[in-house]
Amino acid sequence: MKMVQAVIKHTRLDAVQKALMAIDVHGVTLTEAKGFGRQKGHTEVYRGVEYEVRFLPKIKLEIATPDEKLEEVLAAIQTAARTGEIGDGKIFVYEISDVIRIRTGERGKEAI
Amino acid sequence: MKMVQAVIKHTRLDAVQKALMAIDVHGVTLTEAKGFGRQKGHTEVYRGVEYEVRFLPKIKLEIATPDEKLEEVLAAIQTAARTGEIGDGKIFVYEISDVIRIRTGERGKEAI
Amino acid sequence: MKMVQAVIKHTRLDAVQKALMAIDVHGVTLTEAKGFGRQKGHTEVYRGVEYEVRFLPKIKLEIATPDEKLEEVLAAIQTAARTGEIGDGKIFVYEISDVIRIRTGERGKEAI
Amino acid sequence: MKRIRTVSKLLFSLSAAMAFFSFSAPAVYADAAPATSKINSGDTAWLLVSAALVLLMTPALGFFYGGMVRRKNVLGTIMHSFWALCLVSVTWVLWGYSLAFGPSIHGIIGNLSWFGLNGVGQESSPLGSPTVPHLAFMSFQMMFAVITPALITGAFAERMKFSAYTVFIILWSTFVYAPIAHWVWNPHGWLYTLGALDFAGGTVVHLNAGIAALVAAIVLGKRKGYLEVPMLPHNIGYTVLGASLLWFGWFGFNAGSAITSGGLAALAFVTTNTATAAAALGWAFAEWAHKGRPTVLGAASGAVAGLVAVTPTAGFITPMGAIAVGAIAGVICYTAVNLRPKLGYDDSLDVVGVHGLGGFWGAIATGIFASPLANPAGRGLLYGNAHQVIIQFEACGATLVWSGLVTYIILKLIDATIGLRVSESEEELGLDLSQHEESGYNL
Amino acid sequence: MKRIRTVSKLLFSLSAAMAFFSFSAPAVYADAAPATSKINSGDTAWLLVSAALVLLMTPALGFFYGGMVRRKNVLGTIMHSFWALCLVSVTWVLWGYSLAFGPSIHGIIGNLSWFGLNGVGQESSPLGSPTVPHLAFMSFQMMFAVITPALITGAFAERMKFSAYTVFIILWSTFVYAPIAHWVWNPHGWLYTLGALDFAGGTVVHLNAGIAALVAAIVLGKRKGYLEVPMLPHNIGYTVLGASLLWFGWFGFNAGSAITSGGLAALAFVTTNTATAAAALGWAFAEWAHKGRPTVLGAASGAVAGLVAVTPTAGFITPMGAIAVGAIAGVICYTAVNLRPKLGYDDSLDVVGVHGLGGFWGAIATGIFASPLANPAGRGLLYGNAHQVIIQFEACGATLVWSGLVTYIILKLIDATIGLRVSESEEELGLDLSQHEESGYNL
Amino acid sequence: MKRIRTVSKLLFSLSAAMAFFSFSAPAVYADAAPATSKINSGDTAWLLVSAALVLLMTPALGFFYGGMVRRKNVLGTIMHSFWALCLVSVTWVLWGYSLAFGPSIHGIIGNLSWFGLNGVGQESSPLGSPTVPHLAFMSFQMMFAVITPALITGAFAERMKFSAYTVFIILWSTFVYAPIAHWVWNPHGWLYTLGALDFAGGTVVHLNAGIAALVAAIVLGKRKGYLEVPMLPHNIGYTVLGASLLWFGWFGFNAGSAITSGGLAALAFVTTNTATAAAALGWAFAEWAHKGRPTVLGAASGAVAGLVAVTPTAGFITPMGAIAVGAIAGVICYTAVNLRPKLGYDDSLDVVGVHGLGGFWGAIATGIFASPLANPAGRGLLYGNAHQVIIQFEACGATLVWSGLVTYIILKLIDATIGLRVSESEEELGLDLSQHEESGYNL
Ligand SMILES: Nc1ncnc2c1ncn2[C@@H]1O[C@H](COP(=O)(O)OP(=O)(O)O)[C@@H](O)[C@H]1O
Ligand SMILES: Nc1ncnc2c1ncn2[C@@H]1O[C@H](COP(=O)(O)OP(=O)(O)O)[C@@H](O)[C@H]1O
Ligand SMILES: Nc1ncnc2c1ncn2[C@@H]1O[C@H](COP(=O)(O)OP(=O)(O)O)[C@@H](O)[C@H]1O
Repeated sequence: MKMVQAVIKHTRLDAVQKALMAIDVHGVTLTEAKGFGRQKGHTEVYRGVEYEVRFLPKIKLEIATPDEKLEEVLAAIQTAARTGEIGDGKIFVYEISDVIRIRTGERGKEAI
Repeated sequence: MKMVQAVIKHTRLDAVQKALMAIDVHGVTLTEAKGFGRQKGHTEVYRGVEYEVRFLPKIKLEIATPDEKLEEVLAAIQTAARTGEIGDGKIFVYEISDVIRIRTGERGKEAI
Repeated sequence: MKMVQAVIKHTRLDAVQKALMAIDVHGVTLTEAKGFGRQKGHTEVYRGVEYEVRFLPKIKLEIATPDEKLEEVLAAIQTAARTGEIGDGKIFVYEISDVIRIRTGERGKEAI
Repeated sequence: MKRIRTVSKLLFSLSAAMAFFSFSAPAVYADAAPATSKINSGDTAWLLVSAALVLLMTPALGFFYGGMVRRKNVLGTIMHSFWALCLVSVTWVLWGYSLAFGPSIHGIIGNLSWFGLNGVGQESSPLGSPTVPHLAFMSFQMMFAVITPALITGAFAERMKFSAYTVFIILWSTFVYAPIAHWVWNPHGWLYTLGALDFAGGTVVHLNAGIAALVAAIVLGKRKGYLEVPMLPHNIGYTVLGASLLWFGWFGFNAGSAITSGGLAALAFVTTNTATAAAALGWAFAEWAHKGRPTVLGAASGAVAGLVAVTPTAGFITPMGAIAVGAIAGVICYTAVNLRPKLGYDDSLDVVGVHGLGGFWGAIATGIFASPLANPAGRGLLYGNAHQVIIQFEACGATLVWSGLVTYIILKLIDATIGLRVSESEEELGLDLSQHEESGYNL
Repeated sequence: MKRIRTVSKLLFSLSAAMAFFSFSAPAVYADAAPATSKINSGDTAWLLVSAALVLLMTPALGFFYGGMVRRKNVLGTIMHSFWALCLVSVTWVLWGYSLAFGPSIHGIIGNLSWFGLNGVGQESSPLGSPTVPHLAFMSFQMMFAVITPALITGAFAERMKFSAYTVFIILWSTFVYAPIAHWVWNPHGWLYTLGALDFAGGTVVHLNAGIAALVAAIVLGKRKGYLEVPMLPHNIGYTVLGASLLWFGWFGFNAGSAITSGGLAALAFVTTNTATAAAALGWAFAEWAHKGRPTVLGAASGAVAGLVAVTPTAGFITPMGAIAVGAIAGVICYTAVNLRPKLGYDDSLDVVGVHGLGGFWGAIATGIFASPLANPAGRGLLYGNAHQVIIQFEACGATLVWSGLVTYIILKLIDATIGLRVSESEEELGLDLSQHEESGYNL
Repeated sequence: MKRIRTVSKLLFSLSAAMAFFSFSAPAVYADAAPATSKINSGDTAWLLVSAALVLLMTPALGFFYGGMVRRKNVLGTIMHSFWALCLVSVTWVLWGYSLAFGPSIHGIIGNLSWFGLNGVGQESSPLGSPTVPHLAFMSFQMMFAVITPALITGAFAERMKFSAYTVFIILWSTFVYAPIAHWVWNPHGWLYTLGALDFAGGTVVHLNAGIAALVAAIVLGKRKGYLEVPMLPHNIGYTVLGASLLWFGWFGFNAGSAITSGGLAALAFVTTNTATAAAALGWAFAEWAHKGRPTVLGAASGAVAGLVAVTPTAGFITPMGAIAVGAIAGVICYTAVNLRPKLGYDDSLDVVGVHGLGGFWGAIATGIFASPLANPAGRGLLYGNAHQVIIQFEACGATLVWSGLVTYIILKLIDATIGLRVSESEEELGLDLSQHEESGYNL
């Protein structure tokens, strides 16, 4: 099983969610994140003092998925999250060694 | 070493923390998350416009643990986090290749 | 490729960011987290009722990095994040099986 | 479809009601004979400003309470106060004022001859002061009727059904507030004629709300997880904002209760401020001694305790007396709040400890500290009139019995019919989403 | 370097202007003959308090609106109101008051002889009431001029350039507000002489702002992603805070419009409160029937709708009439707001639905409900004077035409020169960062 | 156990004090002879409303400051203001008023014969105006005494021990504020007799606080990480809310300083509003020219700078003069704030730049712009009286010396005994948790 972790722009969340539902992915965990990368940050000025803010708001999605569905999920996210501008984000894939559904105690692929 | 990542309900946090302390787990990192799954979301209505909110507030816990303690940790979380209702959450297990304690520079199992 | 996940103190963020830039790391994802560990929490008192707060505010950084750069990144973070006091945090290292840059579709090391 | 029909019906009924509403007011609202009018512009200005200040207190209370609940209940809690403002503003105009201040039926209750403010006009009235328009006096009193039920809501925060709350407010303000206001403030009310001193509503407003709160906390039962899971105030900034606006508005409440603008209003102004500050100090220093740290929530709570305690006594005591009344109120209420977890009920935001006990202490303190030097209309124990204390106890007792009993009946009635409490899962979800389908913050 | 030079120039010009400013006011500001002064201290106190209350409404509006936008626009939205307060406070003193209330040129506009408040002093004036200083009347009117353009900002929230907004405010308050205020409130204004009834500004303020809002929403176009991405109110606590302070301040707006302190002010006070509460109930109950849940945002919005609707009519109707005016306003505005997504424009915070329609309904309601029992100065349809309704329609029509037309011209002019709208990427980033380089919360 | 005993002792002492408190006020608080009273209801209403408005300013200041600090210090900062309100409200009643306004000892300080408001009653007094109750005048003055030390807190935000702060407030308001208030406002005070013009407290309140702030910033030292780690304002909404309520309340401060309700109050009302708006514009346009963007924090700060600058001069200048005073204040204070990082001290929230410099400019501006057309009591440089500027400088100088010196002594004394500053780890944890064991937000 794989864990897909995607860092995307706020504005693309809706599109990504729809794309995932379209390929029957019904489990996602989301966290608010901030990203630092090629994308230029902005300046904030308070009472004459300037602050460079390089961390920009992003959304981090985590989707556990069986190996065979991985590429489908990656494609869906990449297409839906893409605007073509710098800062669109990254997708990271990890190996999961186990999954448990807390409610039922199911383990492994069944639990996803 | 394993990283146990559990997505649980807010209301179960206290119980899970106690359960972990009971089995001598003294290191946890927590993030506020939102989850989308089988559990039904809710509707919000603002000035006549309805919004379907499918992402529900969850807590994400991360616990690094030596391999031999893994099952104990999983059992503790699962028991404490369970309410039996849809939305109880999931536990994901990953392999960690290394751990460092920043303060001392210890590495590996010692550092957990 | 490795994912370096560091849990650090708020006050060290600036130093860590500078240290990373100094070794040419230009991609970081950050989340607000709360940590529970050896570090003593604090008490909050509201209308006579005392609450033990054991979870303390931390910053979680995630940095994807090629294998060959791993030790450099770890050293940079550890040095910059260290205050020598309990609660300085931990660094966890995972294996990443794949990375995709959403904007361009690049995969693997290129995408980091 | 069904809903659209409901709305059309609503619209239709409203239109139908229009004609009735407009013609049903045969009173002369305009000054018939301005030449001989005794209306004083300064007194009227002061009374209208005071009414506006008291109005502000109700939403302020919403923020005071709203900051203390958990995030998921912030809107539901703020709404409790806001809704009381909306509902009672209308019922008071329709029947509340007539019941409370209208022609008295044996000192027990007003009759309905002032229904819809029939006869309540721009000219002066025998109530309050001849120098202010009857409508101004009415609106000042309205604001008191509005805030009193809102005070109770702290006792059942985070768990009451909104429909039940709506019914509760209407019944409570009609069957509990109006009679007690009549007894104490109507010149023919039986407690008034008895000689009970209550400058601005210690018994009518605070003790009354405090007792109703006690009953409500018991009838509704504890919040799910009470004393087990942490229930931290989610936004103390809101609470301090509320307390600050309450302090500001309370000058209208107390100094406005002089009805006229002059020395008595100035005295009540000063005693109000002094007692409030002293109570905040009393609470915070008690905390400091007891727990090692003075808290901001404590100072804000203490200020409210002081405002409550000085309410019945503001126009009767000296500034030095106000320091005593306030400081003692701060310490008493702090102690009460500390005992709360040991009691068997969940008075979530300490209405009993702050308004009930504070109001009670204020009423008795009036019997003790009332100084003829401050106001010839009152003489308390310290100035040789021990009897006043007894009268004050009687007024408290009457309020206690009536408010306790009738509140209990109303709540039981609602529980038996539409149910008082939200379901367990609604409670877990929070009032904001379950009762209003909104969230307080989308930060 | 260039900037430093700009600042020095600024400083220099300011210094240069000093002498001019100070000498250009030959009027006698001091009371020349206090002995014969008719200034009444109570009336003056009431009017000054009212002006202060109305002042508070503008930042309150900022919070009312600011809570409804997305987090990234909170400061930009609050700033819209705050900036209107700053700009119009100065332009009103310079030329606005003279245009609106100065000696009339054929009932169309005032001349500039009161520029810089030349001749507007501490003595009483023929405007308002002889019992209050001219400066007090001026400042009361100023607060109305301040809030009116701020109301419009809800229509173009989250997308207007700040520089464009600055120019817009100045032009709009000069060329739209001042003339219409002149027509309706200046004793020589053509609508005034026609007999139009507008107690506190239903047409001048609310209908006027509502029409300008409609034009602005159309000219600026929809927000990026409108009806596609969720645009949830980010902090309803702010919105309720704003609505509560608006309610509080509106007593100054309406009851202050009696100018004197007495029975008429008391009447307007009561009708204002009653209609507001009734409208909040109307809106929330309509929601309850229609969607199954009453919302807090709905109650707050309904209260504002009621405040708007009762504005023109506050001093003319009975309290029972106020219940009708308010309840109907709540239901009408709720319906309008529900239809908004079906209309082709993005009136982001429902200025058209609440202020436009509410103001229109209030103006017409005045023609219907004005009761000679409440105020001999007005007699509406229900009291046998159908003609009043026609006059009210005429006043609305004139406002509609002038405001619609001139607002359109101003906006098109700005768009053609400096541009009205922020760029797409600025809109995505939010006004706070793109226009002000600040963020609202660093929680 | 020890704590319980402490609390019991506290309770006991309080009870013991009761009798003393109540009997120690032999003054006749009641109107002995209302028939001959000169109390005017309108003037009194205005003064009481003004006092209430000024009261609101202190918590408003708490929010103004509280929004500018980091999240972990929000409650500690709000508490600074709230606590000043509580402490000084009591000490002022006990001894402060007597020192400042009581019978003068050689124009230097009042004696203690009005301790506990002994003799300060409902009748009128030789102070202020014969038309208002002495208690009303006292309470108005109290609010000034309350806010002045609160202003200073911006200079040592985020690092002072709460116990040290408590002691500081009491000593400072006794040994710095009371004497200076005596000099300037007591009819026998030496600066008063010299002819210094200070309408509403430019020197007594703002310059005084500004100098104390400078000393405090230097004595306490910089915050840990100052200019190294970002210290962004955590909630600018709070800051704008505070600024708005300050603006609202300042009408009481300035227009209330006319003491009576009439033309002079109206003039001060208008100049206050005008200068405030002009200063906000001045600051924001300076930013726009200098940094390319006007900020919301800048507009709010500019408004406060304008309010400060117009304070001493509000009742002496024309509205056109107010535009000049305000606009210049905005630009001056903006410049000062920009220089701050280059200075060697950490005046965290710019008290020196805004209140110190603004107050100084206002005092001098009074000497320049005071116009006999506005108020016959003042004539400045522009109207031919250059000498007034010199007197104004003298008043500023005297304030500077006394305030600077005594503040320094007080702070050093506290530092040597209980210590001024929190420990490093407490500073890192934040004042909310370390001083009060609370957190501001549990969102
Ligand atoms: N090496 C990395 N490790 C972790 N997160 C990264 C890394 N590189 C980029 N990111 C995340 O991806 C986001 C987008 O990256 P950025 O370089 O700005 O744009 P792009 O991916 O379009 O080139 C960043 O804001 C950050 O959150
Ligand atoms: N495939 C998945 N990947 C990541 N997180 C998931 C996945 N499936 C579920 N979750 C997380 O678990 C939570 C609970 O899942 P849900 O399907 O609602 O209930 P249950 O686990 O009881 O069947 C979700 O809210 C989401 O946060
Ligand atoms: N086993 C663990 N799993 C996950 N996070 C941990 C673990 N142990 C510690 N942490 C994180 O590291 C932080 C610092 O740990 P702590 O024990 O307080 O101090 P130190 O690392 O200096 O000994 C904690 O607050 C927590 O966020």
